Amino acid sequence: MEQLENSAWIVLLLPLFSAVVITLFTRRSGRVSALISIAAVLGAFLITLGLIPLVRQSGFVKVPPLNWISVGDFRIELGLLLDRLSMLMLIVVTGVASLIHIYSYAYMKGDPAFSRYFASLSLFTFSMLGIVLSNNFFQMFIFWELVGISSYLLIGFWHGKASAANAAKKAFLANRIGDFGFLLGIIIIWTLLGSVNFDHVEQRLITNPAALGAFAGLVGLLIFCGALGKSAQFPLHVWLPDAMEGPTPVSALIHAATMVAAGIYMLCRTFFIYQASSAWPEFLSFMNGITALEIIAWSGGITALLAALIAVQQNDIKRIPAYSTLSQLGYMTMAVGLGGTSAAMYHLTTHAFFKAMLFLGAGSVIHAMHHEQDIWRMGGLKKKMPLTYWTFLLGTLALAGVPPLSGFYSKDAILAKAYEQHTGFFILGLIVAVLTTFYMARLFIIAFLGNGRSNSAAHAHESPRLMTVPLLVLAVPTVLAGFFGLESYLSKDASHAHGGGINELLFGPINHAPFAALGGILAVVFGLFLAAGLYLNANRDPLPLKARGLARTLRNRFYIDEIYGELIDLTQGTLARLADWFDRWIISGLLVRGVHGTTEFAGRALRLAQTGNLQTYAFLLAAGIALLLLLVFKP
Amino acid sequence: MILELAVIAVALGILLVDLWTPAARKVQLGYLAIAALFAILIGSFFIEAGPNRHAFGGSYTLDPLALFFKQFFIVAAIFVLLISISFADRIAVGISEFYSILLFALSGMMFAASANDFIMVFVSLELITVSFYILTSFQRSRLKSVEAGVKYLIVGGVASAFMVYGIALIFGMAQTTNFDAVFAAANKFYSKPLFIIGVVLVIAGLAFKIAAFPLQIWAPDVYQGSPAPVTAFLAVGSKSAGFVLLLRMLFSAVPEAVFDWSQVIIVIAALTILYGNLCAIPQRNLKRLLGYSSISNAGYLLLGVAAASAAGSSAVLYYLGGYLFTVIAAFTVISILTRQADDEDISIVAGLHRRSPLLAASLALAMISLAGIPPLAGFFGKFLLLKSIVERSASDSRFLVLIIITLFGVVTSFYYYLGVVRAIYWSKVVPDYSEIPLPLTARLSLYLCIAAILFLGIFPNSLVNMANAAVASLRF
Amino acid sequence: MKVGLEHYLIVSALLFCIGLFGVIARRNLLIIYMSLELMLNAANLTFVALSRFTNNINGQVMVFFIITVAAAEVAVGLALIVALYRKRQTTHVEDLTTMKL
Amino acid sequence: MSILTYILGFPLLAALAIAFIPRNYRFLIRLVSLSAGALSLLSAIAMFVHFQTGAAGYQFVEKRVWVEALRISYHVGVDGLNVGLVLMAAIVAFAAICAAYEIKEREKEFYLLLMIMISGVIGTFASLDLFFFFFFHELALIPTFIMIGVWGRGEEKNYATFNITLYLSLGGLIALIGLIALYLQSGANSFDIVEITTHLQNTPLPEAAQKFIFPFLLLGFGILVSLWPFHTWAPLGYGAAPTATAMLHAGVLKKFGLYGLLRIAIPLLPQAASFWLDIVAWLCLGNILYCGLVAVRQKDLNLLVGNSSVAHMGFVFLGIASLSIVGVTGAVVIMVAHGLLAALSFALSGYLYNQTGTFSMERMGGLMQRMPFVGAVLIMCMMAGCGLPGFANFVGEAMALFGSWDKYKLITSLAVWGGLVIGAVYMLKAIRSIMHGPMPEDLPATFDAGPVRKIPFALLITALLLFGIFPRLLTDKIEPSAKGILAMTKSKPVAVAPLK
Amino acid sequence: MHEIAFYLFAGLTLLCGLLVVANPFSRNPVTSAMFLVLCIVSLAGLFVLLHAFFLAAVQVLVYAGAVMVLFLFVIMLLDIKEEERRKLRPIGLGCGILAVGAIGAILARAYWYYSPKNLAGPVLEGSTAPLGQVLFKHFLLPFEIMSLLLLVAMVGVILLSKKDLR
Repeated sequence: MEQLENSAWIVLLLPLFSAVVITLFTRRSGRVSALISIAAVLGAFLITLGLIPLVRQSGFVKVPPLNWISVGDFRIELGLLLDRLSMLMLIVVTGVASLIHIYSYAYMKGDPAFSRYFASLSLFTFSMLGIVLSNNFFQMFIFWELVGISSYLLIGFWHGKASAANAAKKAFLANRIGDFGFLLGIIIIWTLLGSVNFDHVEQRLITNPAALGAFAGLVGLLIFCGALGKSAQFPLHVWLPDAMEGPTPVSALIHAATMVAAGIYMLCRTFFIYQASSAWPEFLSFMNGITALEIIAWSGGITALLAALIAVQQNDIKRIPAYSTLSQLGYMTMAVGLGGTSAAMYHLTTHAFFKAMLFLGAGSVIHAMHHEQDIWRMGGLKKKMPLTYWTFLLGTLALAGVPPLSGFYSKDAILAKAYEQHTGFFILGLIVAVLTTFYMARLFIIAFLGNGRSNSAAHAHESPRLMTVPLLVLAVPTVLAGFFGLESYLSKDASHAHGGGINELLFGPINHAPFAALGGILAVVFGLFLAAGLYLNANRDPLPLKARGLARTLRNRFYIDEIYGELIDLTQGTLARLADWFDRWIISGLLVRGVHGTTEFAGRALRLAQTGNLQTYAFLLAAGIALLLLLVFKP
Repeated sequence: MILELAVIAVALGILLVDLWTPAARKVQLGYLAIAALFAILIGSFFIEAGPNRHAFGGSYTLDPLALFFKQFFIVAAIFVLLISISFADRIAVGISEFYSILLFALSGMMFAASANDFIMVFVSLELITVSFYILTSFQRSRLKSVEAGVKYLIVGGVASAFMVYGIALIFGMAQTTNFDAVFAAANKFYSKPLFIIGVVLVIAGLAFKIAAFPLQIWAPDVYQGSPAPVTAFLAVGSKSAGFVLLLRMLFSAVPEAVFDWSQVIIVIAALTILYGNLCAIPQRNLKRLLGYSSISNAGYLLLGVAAASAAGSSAVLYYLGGYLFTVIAAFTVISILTRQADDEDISIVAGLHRRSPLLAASLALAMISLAGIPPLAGFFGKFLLLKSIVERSASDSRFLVLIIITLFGVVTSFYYYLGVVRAIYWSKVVPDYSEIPLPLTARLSLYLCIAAILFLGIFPNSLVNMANAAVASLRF
Repeated sequence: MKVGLEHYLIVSALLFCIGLFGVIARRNLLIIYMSLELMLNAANLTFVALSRFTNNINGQVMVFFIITVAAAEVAVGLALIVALYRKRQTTHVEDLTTMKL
Repeated sequence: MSILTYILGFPLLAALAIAFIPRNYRFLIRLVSLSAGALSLLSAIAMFVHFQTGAAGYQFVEKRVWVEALRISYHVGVDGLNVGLVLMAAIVAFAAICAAYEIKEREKEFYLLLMIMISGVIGTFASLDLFFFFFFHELALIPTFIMIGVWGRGEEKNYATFNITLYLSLGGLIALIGLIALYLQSGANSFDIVEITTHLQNTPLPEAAQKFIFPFLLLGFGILVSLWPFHTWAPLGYGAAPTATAMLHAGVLKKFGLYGLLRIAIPLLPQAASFWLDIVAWLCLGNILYCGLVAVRQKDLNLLVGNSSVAHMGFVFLGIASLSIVGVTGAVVIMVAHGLLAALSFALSGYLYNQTGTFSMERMGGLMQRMPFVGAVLIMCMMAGCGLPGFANFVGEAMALFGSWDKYKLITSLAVWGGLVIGAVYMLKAIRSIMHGPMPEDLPATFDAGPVRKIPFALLITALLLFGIFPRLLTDKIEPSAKGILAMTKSKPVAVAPLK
Repeated sequence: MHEIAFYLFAGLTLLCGLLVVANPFSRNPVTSAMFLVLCIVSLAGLFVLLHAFFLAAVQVLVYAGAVMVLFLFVIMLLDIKEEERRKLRPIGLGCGILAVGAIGAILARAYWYYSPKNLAGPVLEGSTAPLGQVLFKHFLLPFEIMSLLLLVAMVGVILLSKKDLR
């Protein structure tokens, strides 16, 4: 038994090992590096599968921790937490990562920095697994940051390209802003509760819900900041679309399936702090009455809507899924905010599979089109790339939420939660569902149906098998994941688990919340018809003609990037300029050089006394003596 | 007494031997003098000094302090003679007279070290001063040398007039000129204004010797104009003579209890430090720079006096010990350099590290030691001086002000001392890279000085002990 | 009014100041030198007066020394002035400013 | 003799040897220096390994009376507080000697000064005597001055040289006044830190005396650590300094003031400290935020690195000001980590300068393609600089922040912002403009570091990673000593004892 | 009688002293020198009033006899003309008067109010014998140093004023 538990460490460390070995030894040989990396992640996946029964039995496995730092009350024990939640995530991460590693082998073939790619990918896998397996806030933060850096490396993989380098920088910075809150939140939790371990904190909050005192609400929000950055929620969402500058498999792995989901995972993992009271410190007294969860829900809702709207007017085959990812993450965040952590995780899982598939499909298209990404230059790929076509279709439908694909079930879970909690969110969810169907259908119709709109579209051909096999493999969970009732797998009390048979599985949603399910299906149908009406056989986007201003606003992403640019320039830029000015002119100029200059001036002035003329000297010494005499004798 | 007599005998001997020495070999009389002084120095270690060894009705004393300074002066004179030998070709007339007058000045300093009576103070000081009038203007073919002599003479005359006047007042109040008697009579004239004025005037007179405010003003001109060996002797010998007299007067005749003269010393020290350091900043003439530096060093030394404690006085002694070698090293280098180029501008040291690494290193070390940076002698001296005034500052805020001024002064001094170092090692314009020939005497003197600067900085223990023992006979 | 110690002392003080003023105000080195002599003489007067009024002969001894020193100083000083005059043909202090600042 | 004497003695011996080697035996000079550095480093590693964690008192102690009249003694020894610092100093020293490879003229003088500086730098942290503590620090002052002056670079070299020297000497002197005052007031009549500490543990200083001494120490040490607003010397001076000098100074010597605060000022003057540290906590924002923002605006790599190194000092001050065990331990960890980091940064910027002939980041770009190794190290270095886990800096900074929030809520929050966001802004900017993007056309041919020149980079980055991944190597050693110091801050002075 | 003599000699001393340094009628050094002689002689008169007969004699002999002759000799040797009337700087002069005045005021005030009143009175008879005794017993050392001083001065004067440069 013990060995089995410890094998979780192997899961975690295998990718790290691969990254280190590649960096140190096999940098020169790309093939070897790739094979090492693939072997490592596959190994991790297999061990993970082996661990499933363990968790199934006990539901909760604690791996003995390592004492990493222990200073006073500050005890950081690196440990692994294996429960249903992390197990699920572990499967998703290792599974998707394995496929993407394999896919990359073909996709990235011929790149001069093949080894670096796989080293970074391994590093990322390691970091992501670290987040998943963390048993305390601090450890999670560590891997949180590592994920940030590996994503930075991967986005900026083609660093010679200015846009890629800028995108990497932007992603890292946006994440850092979120991490600021995350770390501060952890600091406050540790200061007030004396521990960073999830179970200790949870225990303490259960025994004394007011343990966080006035900071309870703030802590919740601060922790959420971390998710805000990593899961690219409004207002920190700007980095994700730019991150598509990275290689497509990376986009699939990091910016669709795993890393961006980390925020949601983290919220679910630390959900216990939101159940404590939501009091606010004095300087935030105007927040009284609002809970942190509400803010989370609104943030998610707004992101979902905003991103979906923007996606409607994007023309890049990677950016549309990217905005879609944003939007779906918003969905999940909203679900968390509404208290539906299992719904969120459910959607996260299914989304990981079909979004990875979509991205890999897009990658396959790009690969086939010789790195052409504009959908208006594609078309008619249906015949050229049948495998890609079918899997992409499957993914589109799953994303739209067409029953009985997995997306339907998970989305429905969220809609049901929203319906149950707050009508506003439910309506918002429906609108987003319509939009989702619309933009995905638009993408699909333009890219795959109709006729080829360019040379490369005409000469496209199916990708190699190493790329299509992962697509096919991913199609399996896309279709089936909904049937397993993952939601129940997640919930901690076993009583909630499904007892019914296939009937319950298939029609559970409709039975439980018929209105939500119906609304979802209607939204899909509406969206599909809208898209088909507008884009079937279209050679140009008709929308900009019909709603010029709106379209332009959408295409320009509501000008949010520009506004941020201005805002940052106005605040941080101004402050930096001010500090620089102050440093240059006041401190080192006026003060330092001033003191220096004054001293020198005093010297030059004083030595004027040294005229060389004895008369002056005699006068000065007489005056000096008079001064001394006056000092001791006051007449 | 025997030491002074021996020195005088050597001086007279040189004057005599001069008559039978061919002109070409007169320079070598210097070696004779050095050998003799060295013998006297060795002899001095066999002389027993004690607090009660008085002569001539108490006007002459041979306590450890006196012996310490006598040895100090002899060492200084040996080095000055070493410089003089290589400097001799630039003295137009009478090198042997030069030597002997140097020795007479030395004997004056040695008398001053033992002076225990205001009359002795006056007489020995005048012997030193008059000798220096002559030495200063010894290069009479150079206008600057004569001008320096005249300036030194006039300012010195005024200073001695003030001092004599002060002595008169002290004599009038105490009805004696003997230090011990003045001390014994202290209660009688406690806080009498005339006595206080007298003491202040005597301090002013001594300030002339040590180049401190209010009589510091001659120093740059005279340092610049005098022949380099004389400047060195002025900076080391004459200044130290002033200090031994100041210490002895203040701590055996007029202890602080009689009246609060520390106020006066604090003001003098502060103004001296400021004046010396500030004026030196724009200075480009090396000798003049050292003149200002000498003023500021007088200010630092006065800190130890102002502290009015055994620690302060022994710090003064230690500092002077380090200062001796530092200044000698600097002037040895300058005397060689000014021979090479008839110019004293700081630019003559440009590229010195190539032309003569030894000269470069010596001058740089001297400057760094003057700036007070470890591991050189100057650092430990400053450390002791600062320690002595910090000791007082806890209870007396005037000393706090003094500390701040001192810090300001020291940091300012870094600027010009290190400016010399910069000129040596990384001047932009280097006129020539020709090698500088070094006379053996100069080489010897430099090696000895470097060794001493380093030794005193790294192993200060022995000199500290000596200084502590020497000040034990003073009354605090 | 009976002439006492203070009278002599005040005369000496005035003489001293006259001498000092001469040093400050005059430009001719020789006259400056004479003024210095005045200052020394003022000190002499102080010593003699104090010596008489305190019944202590040491003051007179000091005067004796001061006179000697003054003579020696004058000799050296005048020699210097001669040497200077040979170089520069001047005895004016204002012309002695080759070294300054 | 204690191993510490060897560690600081080898460079000194090397300096002596170099003085007697003729100047054109360049290889021999370099060899002597390198082997002295290597011996020092090996001894330091041996010391670190043999250090008994948690043992009371000091280890590897050697004490020799030096000036008996003043009770000054040559006293070296390490406890948890400085064992890491000594090791770090030896590592940086060795790396600096390697980096001195770039010096191509007047090597003899350079290596001579470098060796003196190294032994001063190591000696400072090994000393347990107030006098030698200061003595060793100042020993490095003149080498710094001459090295910047002769081998420095940039147009403002002269100004920078004097600026840094005058500033440092001022700081040193002010601190010296404080140290002397402490010696005089303590009543222990000894310069020995251990003796003073034991003495003051029994009879703490009266509050008035503490209030008198502490400002001197704080101001002096503050200037030496470039506490805002006394920081401007640092970027300027380091910008002009040759690589090895900047590495040693920014990396090691600058920690002198912090170490002094921790070892001397705070435990011995606790009442005054508790008053002044609140002010320090605010000033540290000047470092973290203000200097961070200034760094954001820099176009010159060396100035950026210099400003960032100033900014990092803020976290140490914050950790110290918190007076909590976590914060103080964190502060010491940062001292070690930042020493390695700063040395690495300056080694890199020096290397880049040698290759490209400029510090201007606008004129660089895309260098990652030409120099993958240096590029990777630079990225790691910059990431360590903005507090990425895995590097020792993260551990230290996180601990400092964790330790201080309880006491300074607003300040800590702002410091987190400064560390995570502002730090990232300028570090990423540097990577972006140097390593990434397209390469400018007028850039001269540049090459990646050869095997020999990789040594300092590899050494430093390995050390950073080692302490970052296994922080207990440091924290376990530091904690007991830090506890001792904090215990002293809790002691109360005798009611009203008059000043001496 | 004593008073009259005092005021006479004192007045004469001061007047002549003043005429040495600031003669409104002549700026010729010779005039100054002559007034200095007069000043010194009247000072000797004051010495006599103070019963310092030996010193009075020495004063006249050494100063008036030797020193002043030296002065006059040099003046003649150098053939110094009347001091040119260069422009007076009133600020400089004012400052000089101020400084001197301050010192004078302090001294005078101190003398007037703080002269010791409880002294034995004018008692010392400055006969030559005790002076010689003290000089050669107590102060033999300074006396001998004086001889050295004179030697040094002699050597120095020769060196400085010898015309030919060997």
